[in-house]
Amino acid sequence: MKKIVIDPITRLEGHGKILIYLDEEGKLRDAILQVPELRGFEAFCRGRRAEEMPQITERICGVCPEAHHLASAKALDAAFQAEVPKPARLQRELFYNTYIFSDHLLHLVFLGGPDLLLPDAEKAERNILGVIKRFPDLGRKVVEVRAQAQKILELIGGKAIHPVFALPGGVAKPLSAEDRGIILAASERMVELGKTMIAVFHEEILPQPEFQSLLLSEETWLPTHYMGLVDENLAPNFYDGLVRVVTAEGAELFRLSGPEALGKIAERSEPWTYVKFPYLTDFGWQGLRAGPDSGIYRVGPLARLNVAERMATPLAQEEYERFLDFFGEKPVHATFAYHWARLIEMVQAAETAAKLAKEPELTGSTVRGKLGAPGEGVGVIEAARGTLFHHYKLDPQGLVEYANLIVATTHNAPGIGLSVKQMAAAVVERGMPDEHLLNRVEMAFRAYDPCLACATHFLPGRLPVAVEIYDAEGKLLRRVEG
Amino acid sequence: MPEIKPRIGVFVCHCGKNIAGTVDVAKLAEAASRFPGVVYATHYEYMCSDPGQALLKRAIKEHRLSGVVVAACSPTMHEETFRKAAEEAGLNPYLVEIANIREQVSWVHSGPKATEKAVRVTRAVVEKVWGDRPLEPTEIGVVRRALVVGGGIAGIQAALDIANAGFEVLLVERSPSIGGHMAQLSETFPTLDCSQCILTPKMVEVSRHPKIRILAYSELEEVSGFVGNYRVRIRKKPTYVDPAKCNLCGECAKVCPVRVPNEFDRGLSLRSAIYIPFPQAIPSTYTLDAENCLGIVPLRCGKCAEVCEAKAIDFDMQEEILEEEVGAIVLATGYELYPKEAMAEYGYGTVPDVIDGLEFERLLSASGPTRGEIRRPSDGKIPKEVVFVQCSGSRDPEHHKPYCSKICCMYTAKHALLYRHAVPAGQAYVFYIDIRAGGKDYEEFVNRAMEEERILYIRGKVAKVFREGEKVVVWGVDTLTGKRVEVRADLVVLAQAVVPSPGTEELARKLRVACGGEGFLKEAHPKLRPLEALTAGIFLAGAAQGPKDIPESVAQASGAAAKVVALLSRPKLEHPPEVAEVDEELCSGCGICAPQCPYGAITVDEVAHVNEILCEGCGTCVAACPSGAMSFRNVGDEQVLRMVRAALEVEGAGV
Amino acid sequence: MPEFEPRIVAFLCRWCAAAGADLAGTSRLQYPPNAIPIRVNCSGRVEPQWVVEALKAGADGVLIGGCHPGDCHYVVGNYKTRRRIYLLRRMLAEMGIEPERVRLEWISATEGARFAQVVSDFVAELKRLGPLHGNGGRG
Amino acid sequence: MKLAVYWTGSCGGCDVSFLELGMGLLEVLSRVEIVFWPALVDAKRRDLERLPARSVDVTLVNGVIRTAENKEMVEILREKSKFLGAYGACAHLGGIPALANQVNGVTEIVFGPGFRPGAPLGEAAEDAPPELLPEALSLDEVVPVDFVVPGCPPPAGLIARFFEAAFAEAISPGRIFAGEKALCEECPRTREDRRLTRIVRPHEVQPDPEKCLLDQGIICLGPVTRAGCGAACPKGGMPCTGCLGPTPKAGDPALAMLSALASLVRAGEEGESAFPEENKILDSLVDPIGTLYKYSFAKYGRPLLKLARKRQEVRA
Repeated sequence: MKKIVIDPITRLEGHGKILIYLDEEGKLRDAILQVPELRGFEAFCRGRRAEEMPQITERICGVCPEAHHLASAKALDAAFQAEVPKPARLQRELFYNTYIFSDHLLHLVFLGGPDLLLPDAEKAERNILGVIKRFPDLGRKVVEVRAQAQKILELIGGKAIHPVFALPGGVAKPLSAEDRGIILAASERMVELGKTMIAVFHEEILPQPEFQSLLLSEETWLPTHYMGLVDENLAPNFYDGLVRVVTAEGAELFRLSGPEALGKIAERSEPWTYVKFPYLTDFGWQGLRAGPDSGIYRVGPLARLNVAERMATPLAQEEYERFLDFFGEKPVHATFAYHWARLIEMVQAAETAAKLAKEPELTGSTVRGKLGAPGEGVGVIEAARGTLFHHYKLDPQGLVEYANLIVATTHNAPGIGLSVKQMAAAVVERGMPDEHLLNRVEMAFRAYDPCLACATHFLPGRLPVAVEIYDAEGKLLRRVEG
Repeated sequence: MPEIKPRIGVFVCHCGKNIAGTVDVAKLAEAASRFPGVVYATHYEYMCSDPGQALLKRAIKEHRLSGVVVAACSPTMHEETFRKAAEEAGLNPYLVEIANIREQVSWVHSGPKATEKAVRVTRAVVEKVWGDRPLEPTEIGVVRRALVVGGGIAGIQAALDIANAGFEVLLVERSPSIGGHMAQLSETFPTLDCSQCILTPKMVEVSRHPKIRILAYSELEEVSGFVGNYRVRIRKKPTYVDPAKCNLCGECAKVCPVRVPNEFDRGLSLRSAIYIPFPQAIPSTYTLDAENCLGIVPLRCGKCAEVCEAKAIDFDMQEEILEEEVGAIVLATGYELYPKEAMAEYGYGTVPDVIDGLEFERLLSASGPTRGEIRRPSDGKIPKEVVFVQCSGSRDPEHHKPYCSKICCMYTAKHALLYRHAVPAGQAYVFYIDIRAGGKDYEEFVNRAMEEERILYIRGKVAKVFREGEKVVVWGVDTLTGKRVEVRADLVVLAQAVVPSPGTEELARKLRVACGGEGFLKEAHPKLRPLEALTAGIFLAGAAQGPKDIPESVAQASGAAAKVVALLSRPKLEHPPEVAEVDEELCSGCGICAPQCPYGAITVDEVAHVNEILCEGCGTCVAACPSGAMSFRNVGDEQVLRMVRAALEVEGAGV
Repeated sequence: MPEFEPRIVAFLCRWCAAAGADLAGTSRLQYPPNAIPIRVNCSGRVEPQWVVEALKAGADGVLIGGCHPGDCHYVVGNYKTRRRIYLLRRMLAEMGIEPERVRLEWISATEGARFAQVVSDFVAELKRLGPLHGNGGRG
Repeated sequence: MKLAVYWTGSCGGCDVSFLELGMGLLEVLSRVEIVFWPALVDAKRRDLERLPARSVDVTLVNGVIRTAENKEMVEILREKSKFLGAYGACAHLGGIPALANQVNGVTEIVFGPGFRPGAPLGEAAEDAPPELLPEALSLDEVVPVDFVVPGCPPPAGLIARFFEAAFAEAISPGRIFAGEKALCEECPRTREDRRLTRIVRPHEVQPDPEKCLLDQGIICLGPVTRAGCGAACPKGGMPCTGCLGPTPKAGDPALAMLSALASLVRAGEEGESAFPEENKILDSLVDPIGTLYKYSFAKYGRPLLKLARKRQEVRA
């Protein structure tokens, strides 16, 4: 028998290893994504000062620290029964939309982008350097605008990476008028770049037959349920809203608040990876497979566009319509549509940021809400990669007693695994895999822009965990319910 | 630590049998010879003896030793001895350390364990010497002048003692004349000799003393610098009278149209705007008090100048600011009495015939407003019944001052007796909590008063004092009989609590001197350094440091003066070099060190600075410094940690 | 195996505790030899890092001897130390090390007997606690 | 210049931090040959293993050493590199993930008692995910480290400083690319009343924007932490938590700061009567380990923790 190992999976945040097993005839027997990292955040979050959580948990992921920072702050708002004053909320939302923009841009150009912009480039070329070589003007513009977006994050967050500004019930300090000036200018550049990126997408990427086949081919079509936050108009909202789940057929399964939605998710774990597999309790665990009757669901850009009925801003709405026309189905199950969805979201985020930057109360001086006694709280937010839950219990001193986090990539772990297997099967079909074809497997993977750093913070929460331990012959030795 | 390999010598002392009887000195020396950094180790019967020291010196030369450890008795015994010896042999004395294996080993332990501990102790000290650097004592010059603040009896005494030792003295007094409260007193206990009679000669001596410069009507503005090198700014208010010309004829006062309460008589008499506080005032000159004068610029009156034949009056006189340098400062700012306003329950301030002790002194004084006849303020009648209230405002933590004012028992007894002499038919009552008469002949004096059949001592507190017609009614309780007492008196004299004179705290701030809870100046150590402030070069005298009577004030003043003289007589100020120092390359100026220092030795700008003269070497700031920029000479962290590790090393035992 | 002999490092203020130790000597008071004295100018010079380094380097306990409150030769050094040790002991406890292993005692120059007593008590307590280094306190 | 960048137990923030160079990054990228950088280019472990020894000029490792695999990888990288540096707080000091050292048996807590990582059903044992090391370690506990680019993540200014030195081939061994002085040096806040009359937590007060946070009772590690970030957090209204690591002579930053804080409590108005009040203030410093050892627990807190563990074993 034969085994192929891709290690490490490159151009994604965190660690991953793909194992592809072939039988004697060289047919695919199995393919798995293994996450070999584990840090154990929920363990050492216990006993920490509550107000430190936004800063501690953001170290789960340095690509989306903003998401953890604010999900944590929202959990603390709830735990202290605090009303967040308008100026503080505006700071947070402006900051957050800027992050979504910046993060999506990072992926589109630096991480996943090379796959799209340079589909057939050699390994050494298939990266940001290659992109800059091939599209020098775009490259520079992207770097420039991203720097300005980061400036916004820095002005509000104190630091661009691993910000420090969010506190239970508000933010650290009011925003000055001159800061707003800088932010306003930067946010407009963001919108411009959004337009440019749409143009580039339609000129350079979408027309590629290669990409079209990726978008539409069987091997990337994965019917699952989808989860995401929506506002009262059922448009995607990254910072706040209700958790909506639509089934593989596109029916609404539920629309619930964070704490309620959390009750509808269970997690399954396997000994061969440090990532757990969540599933919807309404369907239960039907094994690691897709389909309308499976409990497996996906989150992230594609999922958000699938649970939404419209976008929140004009430019994004335009592109959203083109997107739906192209596929002619909803939900869109094409895994590679994640890239396109990401682009659409990036535009909405830029437009929203530009709008918020004009809000008069943004520079208001009341940035701290009154805090009640410390208790329990859930915070839910849409990270770039999908829905993110923080759930804390605090002791009377305001120290963390219990913490559980379900992050985007964890929700997607089953989906990612399946996409990898699909692609592996297809690749193997076409004879012995070479570097190039193997990259296809990774592409399936990178479509999710998975953040394995996020996924590997793991410790058990209230959620039921099942562990099965097998011997060499594959006989089940014992089953542990966590 | 140092790059060059150290050459340390270890000398183990037998101290006869004292050490050798318990510790195996040969084994110790042998083990020491194997310590890292040690090139020579030996043992000898009495290291402190001349041959012992000779042995030490020889070894230093022969073995070119870079450091010495003497394993012997407590460093308090012979550290000096061996450091001197080493110095004579050309080795910097700060490279010599003692390992205490007598008091802390041989005398308290026995058996092989004693030897093992001796080895560990010695091993640790060797590590210290390894890290020691040669040091030189810090030297700094001394300005051979002293400043005395306050011209009361304490200040006068201190000034005279310092001046008589041959040093210049600046004597700064806030009011127009020196003399202080003592000048206001009639007689003094327990001898009942006249206060003026014993004070005036001293005042004159001061005024005549070639080494003393009196700056009356002046106040201390600002102080900078440090021990031996203080810079002071003194503000001299204009008196508008040239003392050199004024012949005290007094014509000016006669023609002056102004009348204001006379401070010297505690307001029991009036004075003119141009006045002399009291006839024997020093400097002996009139003073024009501009606040009450009808006006100098533009000149409104000028009568005084017209009548002054000596032409001593100069309306153009300006305020002066004097910049002076002094090596030491004596603070003798004295006391004041607890103010009227605070004593409403005793009718003080509202009932005219309720007065305080000093007012009564003025009534008794021959030179006072009543020429020594006791007449009460309200109507000038001679009081037939007088109530004296002790502890008025003292020993009353709930409402007033918690402490005992110390002098009241004595002066009240004096007042009662003097009243009886002046008014043979009069009746005196004294309310007291208990009598505190510690002091030479004090008890006897109080007994005299108590035995007087017309002085009635009532043990108890006064509850209330109020006016009723011509009488002042005093309600109290006799705690011995438990009966309520009512006295319908003509005059009530309150022995008011003693408090620091106004402005003491402000002055203390200027001088970086601490004040105690009650505002009295704080001494460096309540037992061992009662004459000094914590700030080096600043000394305390008299009641400014706490309630005191005259003999105590004088004694403390002379003590402080002696310390000043000792300080000013030193050719240079030598300061031990084992102090804190700042590595300016590492210091961020965070300033955490500064508040750690009780001596104000640390100042902080971009970085911290340690004044080596002021630093007493406790090292508290070093331990507090988070960045490690502050270090301690010859007690570095690395040094101590090496000592610790060495002391704990298994092989360290070597036995 | 021989009885466990705890190892102690004792940081002693030269003005009080060290003088007290000397007095214990001149009075010939016998006490266990487990404590190795290190003389410092003031207990205020003692740094938490010294204490921890001593524990790491093989000590089973650390004794700090300072002047009684109000008697500090440098007026307030002992107060700073008290607070440092108070907080350090809390930190040690959170790490799972018995705070009893670090002891701050006020010992005046006249308290020779007290010094001897303090050392004896400390040794007894450390024997009760057992070796910090799990190997008879040696290393 | 041949450059390798690798992450061990990392959040990825260190990799992203290079982007903070903005246009400067393009300049840098144009001057280096990236031989290995999982976050940015496609090169696999095999490619790395093929490289001859010391063929990589400079390697930057970010992340805590958490698994056996992390250890293997950095050992390989050490062998392949002329200069190997710790990049970011995790590699430098252990970072926040090293707070896990306070917890015993992470995987057990994660996946329930009896859990052992294993291979997929019926596959070779080698396909099991790597075992966790008993403790999270800083890089220098595993391989010799030539230099450090500190921070969580390293600030752009310091990254630039590093590349300058690297291109000039002027990386002095043991160099830490940050200020020698403490953060206070570059903090704009004014320091007046250097004493702690109370200790408050950032969410409990809205601090004065001009005054030193420590003076306002908020625990700020600025005085013990290297300068180099421009005092970003204090400027943002939040205290420094020490990500750039201790100043050269501070030693254990937590204990150094502990000493400073305790010394400042009511400094100047001490006395036996004040003891209870002082203790109350000191007690209000909750979670001293998480607060004072936030990033440095692996490097500085671990030795003591080891002793504690031994004690527990002995007692058990």
